[in-house]
Amino acid sequence: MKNHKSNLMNYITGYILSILATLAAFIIAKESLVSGWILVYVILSIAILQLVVQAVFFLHLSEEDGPKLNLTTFYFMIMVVSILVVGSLWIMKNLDYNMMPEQQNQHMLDQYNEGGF
Amino acid sequence: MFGRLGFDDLPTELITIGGALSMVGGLIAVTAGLIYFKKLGWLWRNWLTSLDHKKIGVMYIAIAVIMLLRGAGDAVMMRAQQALASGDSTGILSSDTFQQVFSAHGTIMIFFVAMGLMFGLINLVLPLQLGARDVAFPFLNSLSFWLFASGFVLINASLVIGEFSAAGWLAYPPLSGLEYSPGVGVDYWIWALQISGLGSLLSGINFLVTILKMRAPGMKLMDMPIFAWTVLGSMMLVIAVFPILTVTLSLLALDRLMGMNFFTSTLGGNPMMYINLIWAWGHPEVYILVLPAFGIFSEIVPVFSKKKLFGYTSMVWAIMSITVLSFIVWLHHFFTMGGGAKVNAFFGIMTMVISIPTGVKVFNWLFTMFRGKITYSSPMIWFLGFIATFTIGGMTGVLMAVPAIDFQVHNSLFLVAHFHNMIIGGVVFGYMAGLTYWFPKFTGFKLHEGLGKLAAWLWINGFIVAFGPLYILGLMGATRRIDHYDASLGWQWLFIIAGIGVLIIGAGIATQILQLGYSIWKRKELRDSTNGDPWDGRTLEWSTTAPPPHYNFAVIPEVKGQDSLWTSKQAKTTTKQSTTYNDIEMPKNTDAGIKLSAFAFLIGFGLVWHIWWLALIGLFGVIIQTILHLTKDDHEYTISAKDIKLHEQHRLKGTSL
Amino acid sequence: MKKIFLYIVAVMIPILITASLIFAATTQDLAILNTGGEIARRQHEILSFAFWLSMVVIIPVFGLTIFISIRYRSKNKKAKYTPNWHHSKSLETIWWGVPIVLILILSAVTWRTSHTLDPYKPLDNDLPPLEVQVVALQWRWLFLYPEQNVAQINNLTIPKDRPINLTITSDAPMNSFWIPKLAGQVYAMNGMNTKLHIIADQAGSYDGMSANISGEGFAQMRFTTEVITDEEFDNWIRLNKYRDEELTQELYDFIAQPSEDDEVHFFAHYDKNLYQTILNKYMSHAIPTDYSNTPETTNGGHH
Amino acid sequence: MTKPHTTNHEQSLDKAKFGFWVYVMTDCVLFATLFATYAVLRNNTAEGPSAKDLFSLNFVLLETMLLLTSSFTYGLALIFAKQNNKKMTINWLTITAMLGLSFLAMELYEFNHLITEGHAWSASAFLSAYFTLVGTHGLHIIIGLIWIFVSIFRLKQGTLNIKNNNSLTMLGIFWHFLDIIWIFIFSFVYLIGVAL
Repeated sequence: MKNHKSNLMNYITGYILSILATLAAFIIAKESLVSGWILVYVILSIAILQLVVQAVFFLHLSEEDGPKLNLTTFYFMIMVVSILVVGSLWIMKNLDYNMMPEQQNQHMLDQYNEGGF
Repeated sequence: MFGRLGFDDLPTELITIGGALSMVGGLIAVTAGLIYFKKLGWLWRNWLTSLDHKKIGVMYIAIAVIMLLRGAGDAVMMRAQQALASGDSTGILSSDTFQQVFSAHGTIMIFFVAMGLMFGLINLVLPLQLGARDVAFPFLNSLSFWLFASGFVLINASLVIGEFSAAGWLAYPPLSGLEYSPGVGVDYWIWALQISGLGSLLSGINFLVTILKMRAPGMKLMDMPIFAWTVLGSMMLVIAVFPILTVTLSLLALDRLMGMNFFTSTLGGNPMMYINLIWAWGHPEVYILVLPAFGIFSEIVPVFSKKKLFGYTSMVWAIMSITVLSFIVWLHHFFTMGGGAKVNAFFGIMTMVISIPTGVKVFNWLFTMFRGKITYSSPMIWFLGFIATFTIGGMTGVLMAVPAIDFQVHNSLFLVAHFHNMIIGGVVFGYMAGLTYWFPKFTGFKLHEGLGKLAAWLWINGFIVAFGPLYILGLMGATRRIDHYDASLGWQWLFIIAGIGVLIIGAGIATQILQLGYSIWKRKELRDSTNGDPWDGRTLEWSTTAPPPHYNFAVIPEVKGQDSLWTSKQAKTTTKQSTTYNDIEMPKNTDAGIKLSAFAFLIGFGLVWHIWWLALIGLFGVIIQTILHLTKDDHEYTISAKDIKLHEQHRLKGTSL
Repeated sequence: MKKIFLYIVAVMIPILITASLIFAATTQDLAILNTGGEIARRQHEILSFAFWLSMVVIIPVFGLTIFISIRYRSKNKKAKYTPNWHHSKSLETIWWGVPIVLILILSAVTWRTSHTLDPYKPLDNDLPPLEVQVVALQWRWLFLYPEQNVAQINNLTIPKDRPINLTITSDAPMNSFWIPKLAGQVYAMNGMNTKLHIIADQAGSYDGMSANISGEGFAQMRFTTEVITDEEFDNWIRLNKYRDEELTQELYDFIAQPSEDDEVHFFAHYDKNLYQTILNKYMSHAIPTDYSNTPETTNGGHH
Repeated sequence: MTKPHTTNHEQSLDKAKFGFWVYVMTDCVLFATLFATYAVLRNNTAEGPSAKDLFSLNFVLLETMLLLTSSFTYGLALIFAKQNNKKMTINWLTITAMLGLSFLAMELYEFNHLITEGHAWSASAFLSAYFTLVGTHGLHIIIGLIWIFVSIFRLKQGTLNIKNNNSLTMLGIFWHFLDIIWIFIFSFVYLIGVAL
């Protein structure tokens, strides 16, 4: 019985934290509290935070016994996803930057410098 | 009613008519034979609906061999065309047919031959090596196979109805887009790969779980045979990159079917993204194929050198670092697209880094042979051929990893020679060695040695004759995929030599077919007298009889350390006859996989030809069949301990029940 | 005895084939090694360097393979046999270590040459570069000389010793622009500009081609690069300017249609905006549009 | 004879759960590929409207809340399932399904709205990427909903063993996973799309 109760508490905590994170991100974006790349980083950080919250409180990823295979596959997948997304964006930024016809180069250059890629 | 399908979609060129007729004729002949010998029911009950991993493995290999013949036929046509079509001569094929032929050759060889042989071998061997009764999800395994088979049917249907893609094996847009390829060819390509790719993805999940959850008690990860380690690496790659392929193909299909603009050159589409994504899948795919081949050699070399594998730990590290590194090299397939110096250099260097663990493996194999007692059975001949060709391929690979060099040899025949060095020298030689090595395990008799050695020798020499000239042609500035060239270039004699090389490889394949037939005919003489351990093996698969019973092991073996069979043979504690048997639960045969894949085929065929109602029937069929299968609980049956005991007594004596 | 003879023959045949192929290669005009310009020559130097560097590993591998496979055959009773020897720290350090060192060296070379031989990098040269715009068509090459306002199909005529700045695009599926004797290839894509900088230091004519499949006529998509002296180049322009063939937009639209005709055409004039028009055809790609100023769309869609 | 049988059964449940988790991980890669494609193409609007012009944040916030709540209510259903309380399990499952359906309805409304305004998927690369990314998530939601309905039906019918069964646990992983994917769609496509 105790287990069920703590389970319920888990879900409630997770739910509340997720709502807070969602609203925080929403308000930051809606009210334009920050802008540019900072906005991107802030919103994505909140999203990742919420991912962790749900992984812990909803998916109970931290509560595995034995060899932590679920967690290991999860980390492996995070690695793959990061390589794929960061790699693709880096490559495509480079290609775009190198191939834009002249009059657009300046615009791309600005974005390029801002983005830090 | 029938979308864009009509009577004018039947083949018109002499060669394509021949292909279509042989396809249809073969199908009719096989069916008629089965009906005549009243084997249809037997085939259905004992093979097609079977969930036994060993039978599924055999069926994978059967399809792969059929496709190898078709792929090799394509290769002969290509070489014939290029040997003839110089100057005024236009050769034997039209440009369009030639382009379909090389697109089909690449697609078939990678997706249906190499993948088929790989999944076939893994299916046959992996559960036995791990001391398991089956794979983790036997039904899923059957489904994977049937999806693969359904892709196989679809790609062969393109030979009879319509056409195949003429855009190369990876179908770069915008050439593969609607604007430049309005026909059904690219659609066939997309859906054949999509369906069989889904099967590969499911297999990846299945084998990964099998390795991580189904090892015999006592077998730690670091006790696993190296083959199992390479399969682990390979399947990690499968689950990580096949979803990328699924998405990439889907996006191309959406462009073609729904007028989206992902990879079109107008309305903001970006074809470069396709090339980026397809290689993010495509490069790891090469390692998916070659890792199990490394594993096979890591099994063969110790056995035929009668010596423990040198540097097990280093091997494992090498495998895992290759697995991870292969994710961060994909850009080297498009240095020439014009990315910046930094991004090119980064991916180039990462590519070179992979050669370090690969080189380590080569040295470990050589030092396994060092101070051993080497017998040169045909698997070892394949191994020596592998070392020679793969090392050269590795070297040319490192050369091409330098962007400044790649600009000069990319898209040339030098590149073609390089990747055939890797795929034939690495993958094919490995799988052929594996097939020869494990053949007696599943049939109870060995393949004929003399013919086997001859076949290996023909393949190796044929390979050098076929691809040596391509390196030279590449350095001379000959590009790949040309159906015609000027006589003044002086290329023709090299193409002719390359053509002769392909014929020698063809002779090798013929010898292998002869070897198989002859061995079946002489199976009594070639019988494995040891009842399951003909090579004096070291790993668990050799501890059960040949062929193994469908439950593999009557009693699941307890494992202590690496090479457990060898250790127990050395300790002379081979007490196979454990007397306490327990009930065994085995999965029931089911045709659900066939039905699901048949519906998947309808979806594919419907979408290729724009027969929407057919695709819808397929879709509903898939949904309903899935629900029906998943909500049924009754998937297993029990073999009683008594039956097993009876069976075992006969089996161990080598008599049949 | 007969068996040993058979083995020797079996091993000798592939070695002989390889040797004769290598010999055959030396008799041929290997475009990539036998270069006509600085860029291709430097690329060839790197190729040679990397080749010999990799020989440091390749030769021992082949030597070891031959030695071990003969020495430790089971028939040889004199050879040592240690069935359980499976580990040696020092040996494994060597074959992790040596390749790491080699790859470190090669990495340094790769990093440096990726920058020095970046096809986008203008060449260090005091002479003013000649600008040429290249358009891949189905299936021919169009070369535009904006400074001279002349155009050519399937022939690239350039002055010797002067840097050439190529700007490349496509009005066809993706192609790859390649003149093996002068420089490595770069892709030609619609709506995009790729760049290549070349220089030729020997007069002559060099083969050029598309290296990437672009449809049925792709194999015929070849052109000749004529390298002539500066004076010859000026004369060539001056003489041909008298011809009155003009590449109008209509004519361009005609030649942009698929054709496997590989003849050379010269145009004494062309519409100045032609290259830009070709680019614009595909250029909705990534145009930054600022919508925030238009009042009716500021607040988004749903109300 | 019964003892090895139970361990076998537990083992196979464990295998299935892990296998399903691995499948969900592959689905992550699938969405990552779609996200990467969207990120690359999001500015390629072909002179048409961009995210800023099309999306209403309030509308999407409501969608997000619906899905988040359904993820929570699914958790409650799972707790009751573990307590062997069939009725409450069915109730919470039904609520989850209703929330999921409302989410789906809002999404379809939005798609329909965009299309009737002339911003269909064929209009630009950005819209192709948007419809495909969000649509693929919607497709997954549909699969999840079918699964929930089948589960409710089987619970009522009594063919689904409510305690210690895999189907509901795996469905839970799937449903929570879809919520996590949506968080990233909400953040990246909508919030960043509109605010940047």
